Amino acid sequence: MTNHWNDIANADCMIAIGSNPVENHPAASGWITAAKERGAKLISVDPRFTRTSAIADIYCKMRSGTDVAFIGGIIKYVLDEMDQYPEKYNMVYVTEYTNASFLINPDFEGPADLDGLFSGYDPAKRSYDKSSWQYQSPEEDGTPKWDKSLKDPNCVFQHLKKHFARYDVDTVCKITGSPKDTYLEICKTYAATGAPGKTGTILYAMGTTQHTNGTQMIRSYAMLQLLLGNIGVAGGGINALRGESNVQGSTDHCLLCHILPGYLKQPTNKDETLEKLLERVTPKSGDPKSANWWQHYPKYMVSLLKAWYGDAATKGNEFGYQYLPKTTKPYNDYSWIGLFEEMYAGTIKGLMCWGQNPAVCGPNVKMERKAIENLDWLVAVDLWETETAAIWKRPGVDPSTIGVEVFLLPAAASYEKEGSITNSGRWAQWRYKAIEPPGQAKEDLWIINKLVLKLQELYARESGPNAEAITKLTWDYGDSPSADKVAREINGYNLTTGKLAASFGKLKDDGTTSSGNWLYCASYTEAGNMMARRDPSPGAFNIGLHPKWAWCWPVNRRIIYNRASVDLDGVPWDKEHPVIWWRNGKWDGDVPDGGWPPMALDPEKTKYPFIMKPEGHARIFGMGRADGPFPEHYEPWESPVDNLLSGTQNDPAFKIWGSEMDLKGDRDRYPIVCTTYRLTEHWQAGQMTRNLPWIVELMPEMFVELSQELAAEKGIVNGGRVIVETARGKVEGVALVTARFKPFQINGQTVHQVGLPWHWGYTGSSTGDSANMLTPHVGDANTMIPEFKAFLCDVRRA
Amino acid sequence: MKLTRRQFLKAGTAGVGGFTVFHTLGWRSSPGTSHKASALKNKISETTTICPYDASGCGFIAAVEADGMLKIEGDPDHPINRGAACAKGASLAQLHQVDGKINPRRLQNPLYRPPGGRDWEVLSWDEAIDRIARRIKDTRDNNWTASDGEGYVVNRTEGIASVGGAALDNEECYLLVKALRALGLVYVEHQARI
Amino acid sequence: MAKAILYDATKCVACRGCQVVCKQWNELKAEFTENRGSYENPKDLSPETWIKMEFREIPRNGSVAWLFTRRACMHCTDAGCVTACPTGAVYHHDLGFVAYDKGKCTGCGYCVDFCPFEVPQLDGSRVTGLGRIDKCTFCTTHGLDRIGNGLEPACVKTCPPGALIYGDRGELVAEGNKRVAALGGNATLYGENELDGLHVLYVLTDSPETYGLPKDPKVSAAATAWKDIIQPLGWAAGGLVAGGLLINLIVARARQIRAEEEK
Amino acid sequence: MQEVERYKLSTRVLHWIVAASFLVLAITGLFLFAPWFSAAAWWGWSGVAHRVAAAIFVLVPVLFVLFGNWSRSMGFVKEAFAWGKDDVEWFKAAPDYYFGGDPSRMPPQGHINTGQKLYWLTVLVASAILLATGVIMWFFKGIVTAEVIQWSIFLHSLAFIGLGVFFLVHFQLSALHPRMPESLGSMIWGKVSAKYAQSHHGKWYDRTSADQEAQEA
Repeated sequence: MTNHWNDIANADCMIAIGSNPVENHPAASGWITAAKERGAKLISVDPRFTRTSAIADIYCKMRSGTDVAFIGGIIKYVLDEMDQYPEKYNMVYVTEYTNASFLINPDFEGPADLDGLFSGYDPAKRSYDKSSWQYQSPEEDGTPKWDKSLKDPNCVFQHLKKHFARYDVDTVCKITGSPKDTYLEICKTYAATGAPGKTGTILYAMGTTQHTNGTQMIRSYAMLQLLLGNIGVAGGGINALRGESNVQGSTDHCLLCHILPGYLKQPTNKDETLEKLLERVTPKSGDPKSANWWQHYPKYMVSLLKAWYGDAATKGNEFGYQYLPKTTKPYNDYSWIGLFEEMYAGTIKGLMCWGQNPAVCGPNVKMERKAIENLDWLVAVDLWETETAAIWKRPGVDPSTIGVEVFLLPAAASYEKEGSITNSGRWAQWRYKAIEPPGQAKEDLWIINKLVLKLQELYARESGPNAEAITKLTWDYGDSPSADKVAREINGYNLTTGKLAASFGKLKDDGTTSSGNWLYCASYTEAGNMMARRDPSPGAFNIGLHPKWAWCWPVNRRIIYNRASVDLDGVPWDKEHPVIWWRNGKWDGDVPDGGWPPMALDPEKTKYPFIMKPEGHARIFGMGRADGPFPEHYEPWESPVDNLLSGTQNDPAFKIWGSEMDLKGDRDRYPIVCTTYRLTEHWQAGQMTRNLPWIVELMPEMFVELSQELAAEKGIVNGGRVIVETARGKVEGVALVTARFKPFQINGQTVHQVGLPWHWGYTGSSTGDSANMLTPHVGDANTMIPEFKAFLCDVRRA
Repeated sequence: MKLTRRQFLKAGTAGVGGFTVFHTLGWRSSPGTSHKASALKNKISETTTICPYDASGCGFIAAVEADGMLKIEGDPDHPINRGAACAKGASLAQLHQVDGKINPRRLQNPLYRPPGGRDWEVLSWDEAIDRIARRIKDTRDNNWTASDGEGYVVNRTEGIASVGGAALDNEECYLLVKALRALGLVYVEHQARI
Repeated sequence: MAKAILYDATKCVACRGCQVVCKQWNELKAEFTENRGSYENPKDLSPETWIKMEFREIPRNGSVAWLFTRRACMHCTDAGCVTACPTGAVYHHDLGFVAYDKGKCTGCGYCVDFCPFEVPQLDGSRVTGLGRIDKCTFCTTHGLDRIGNGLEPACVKTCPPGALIYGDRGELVAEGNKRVAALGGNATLYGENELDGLHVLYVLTDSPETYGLPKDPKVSAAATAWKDIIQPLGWAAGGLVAGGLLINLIVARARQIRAEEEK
Repeated sequence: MQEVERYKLSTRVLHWIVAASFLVLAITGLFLFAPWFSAAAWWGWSGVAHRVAAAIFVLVPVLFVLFGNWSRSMGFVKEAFAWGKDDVEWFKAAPDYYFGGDPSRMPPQGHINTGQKLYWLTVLVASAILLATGVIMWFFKGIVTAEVIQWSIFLHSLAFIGLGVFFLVHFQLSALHPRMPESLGSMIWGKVSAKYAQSHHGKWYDRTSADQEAQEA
């Protein structure tokens, strides 16, 4: 989230799209109610009428996977209005804070010219040469080439208009299946937040990310928000409502193939030396007004290496850089889908699962279960006997034929240990141990520590390849590590004074500071554990920042990009809900995104507000993406219809894998759209709820939701049993026939959609079929996040 | 005495206004150090915690009695949930305890299933750690890539993968990533991808 | 001063935190349930389930509306259960709501029979009549008394969207009427006058029947008859006859003795 | 002293079974009238006792009727409905008599006197009501409407009051009253003295002694 939960209350309008906050974040959704009490409108966009829709002011159905078309139509509506009524919009914001005015390489062409593709596409590689997607070279003084009147045909704004000109309301509704009048009402309602001082927020989640073009969907949200001046302001932002208690923290600490703690890049084979790596990844800007925050990259990287290798990390040995593994393949090949493809192929021999249950949660689990079966050994650390650990017990297999050796280690639950977790709003909060774990169960911290100590012992005794990477690793946590000590290490130290580092601004690239994660630098200072603070006062301007409650990254900034919340004089666009305010020569309010003075007041010292981009401006034109600088509507990999907008049916840049279990269904055999989702009552792969009697009572069984129309067609009765089948597999569940699902009219064709919760599996108190038996093994072109949300199925009575 | 021992789960600060927006509420400030505060009776421990389900970050208070009885309710001082709890949050105590006893589904010992085995065997921690460390070392060393096909030094193993972390604390995630990268793992993934 | 709960159906999102937190606070067990083609479960209230959320789909404005309703004890002023309860086990708490003292319960089940909302449920054998009867006590169960300790009921505290408010009934009636007026249309405040005033008030967007609530609930005359006729009549008749018999015995004996003496 | 058989063994057995079950029913039912007894309800076990006793109270007489002497059983039932002029006389004389007045003014009575007949009638009618409403309350919950259950509860209670009150009278007159010294014994041993029979149930005594004489002759 660019903003945070409490801040939703400041919004004038909220769109929940690709998310179902009321069901999946029920308690924090109280802030949606709070906004509604102030008169804010809630818009729910979902293929299925949910509990969020139930309290929404406007509900609009939308076929799964058509977000780019849906938002593209709103963007077109806004752009058209900007022509006619620019006074209704914050044109200063668009011109000064975004790259709308930047001039693009004249060679650039887009889908309007190239039948759905951008210039530079290589169909054989399914990838783009992005050289035409660049800004024109800057002026000599470093100032970008731009046209602040937004009229130059090569400027981003004009490209944008051309791009979205095709997304008229009729076309959009033919693609999405939304009712036109409702859709227009949404355009009108949400566009109203473009007025200076009005704010709208977009709340999204896995309904957006889990598509082959999910990243572009999110970009369409971000672009809409930038056009409406809704980023950086209170009650605005684009807010990813994250699904696990610490998925934000685990992402920040980068338990991901492509990054190291603090979103530093995982080195590739060509980053042969630390210097080469830093050269590649540290962005440069010739523009004196650009803060270009990532220029500090070397400080963060060296401090990380110092935290990991301590005294063994010296200038002479590149601070231990060579101890780190390097990758060869494109990074996405190491990500989830690629990982399981390799496991299926037999490359991966051993797997450790830390509170994760791939046999239920992975895409195409029929294939991924088979892959797990191929392992030599598996270590599962969990509270429960997960489906993954019990892979050899799964229905239809003979345990004696399954060779994988399994270690199942009992872990402590959240309140049986101490430590911090980071919520969706980036608040890192400390929690305490309330009770001893049952029996021999132990904290994961204890388990990791024991394992590493044992491995250090083994490598010290027996050595092995790159053994020093292990033996030299700073590992001084004793027999039973304290979370407190680790939290200090994450924050980092000034190694000269031995004091905790005050903030990442103090980190250095010369080896005199350490920080396990620069983003968390300032979370634990000499003043104490900031994450454990419990002062609930709302803080400056009474907009619910709660600056003294726990701690949030970066540097306790509660709303990021907040320097875009003020005009060029430092005065808030919305004086009722100011985030920061330049008064008496300083910023009041939230921790500003850099303390430089406002742009109009001190042109010498000022910096652009979007400090994380080398150009200092938010990117409406995003040249970093794999599949185009603008979002373009493509159909899901499996779709019941042809792409109405172009001859390019699918996102052209996502990777298609080729194992014999990576099957694709065709629309003749599988004509119905299928989607998966979560319930209020259950959580993720289900072990954490399917073993709690009170929860099982509420939602005892796997079910399938379908429309009354489809049920009538197929002779399915409410409460009966139904089978859903895709090219990959089939599942059975209770039929929940509901008026909350309605067939879509897609370009004159009736398209049905069904939905299933994905919480069930074959172990635990409540068992049932896993919806992921159905899902395909393809993922997003940029992130490789799997397509869980739109695929094709058929439905019949069991 | 049962009557008073219930007081730990404090009344909502919001009162009749219920879920009033902070603009009108006027938060009372509480001391910054009150995290482990106010055991009302010596038989009670009272601890603040954060919900382990979705990423709202709701605050809870866990209260344990001398006989081990556990109850967990929303923390009324917490700015996000203000004492509230959804069905999952309200069930938190059952992660540990069902009807006053340890949840029978909880794992309480390291378990081992040999290749082809039909059942779990109980292991001691020492045995489990020894054996797992041995598997990791053997697999790592036997599947070591010192340099890749393009001639670059890469020092990695593709023989081992690790998944998971969103259910762990930050400190655990950090130690885990530190250990995994030191071991040379490149197949490191977790819930954030899916 | 009477207290009450205001339930605002326009805010409720049916997260069912109330259902679970009620079980935690009152130490109630989970029930075995099945999916019956609905999100709703358990099937009905029981001694182990004192509150449950009901889900209803109705057509509205060409689309659908998903209505959520709280089903639990209404804490009536004119309460069939209190009237019918022969032993006073079910009684009106000083704060107006209907509390329940399990120690006085004989298990007769009249509260089950006389509740116009069919709230108390007997869970047990129909043949023996043995089993438990239980219902919402407004969190005043002995040993688990929140109200007496100055806390709000567990369900109110847990409600994330603030669809439940606890407070003085008079104030809540005013608040409810304000909300209903703001909603307009068919919006109703249920419970202001029903059964002389319920201590659970409902802000509804539509008629009570749409939400499955009886339009004009009444306590059966039979309940009143029991308390007002049967019990007094029983004691009067019993007392009179017993008294008469005693006098008869004394007189008869005295006269008989005299007669014998005379003989 | 000469004795007359007043009650056959089977009659006495039936009486005491019914009496015992009635006592259980009455006491367990009485808890509902006496809140301070509620603890004695034993968390509903009193309800079980009530049901068991009810079954005995109903089934045992039915079995007696079914497997016993049909005409004799019907004779008992008919007795309750056989009313005549003597009964009016009895009502006139009874108050004084039962308060210890001159016994000679009592008209002669049959096997059971008018008062006993009235009680017997009450037993039959009230039992029928109790039976019907009891069955509804026990077995028909959820089948009939709540109203029917509710009014069944009312009638059941009403019938109990009638029967219970009369039972007190019955108890006093048969067990405590100085005028009825042999009444209790007769239901235990089955016999009364001829003198007692003559004075209390003259018509019956005359008829039975006439029968006896006829047999002897």
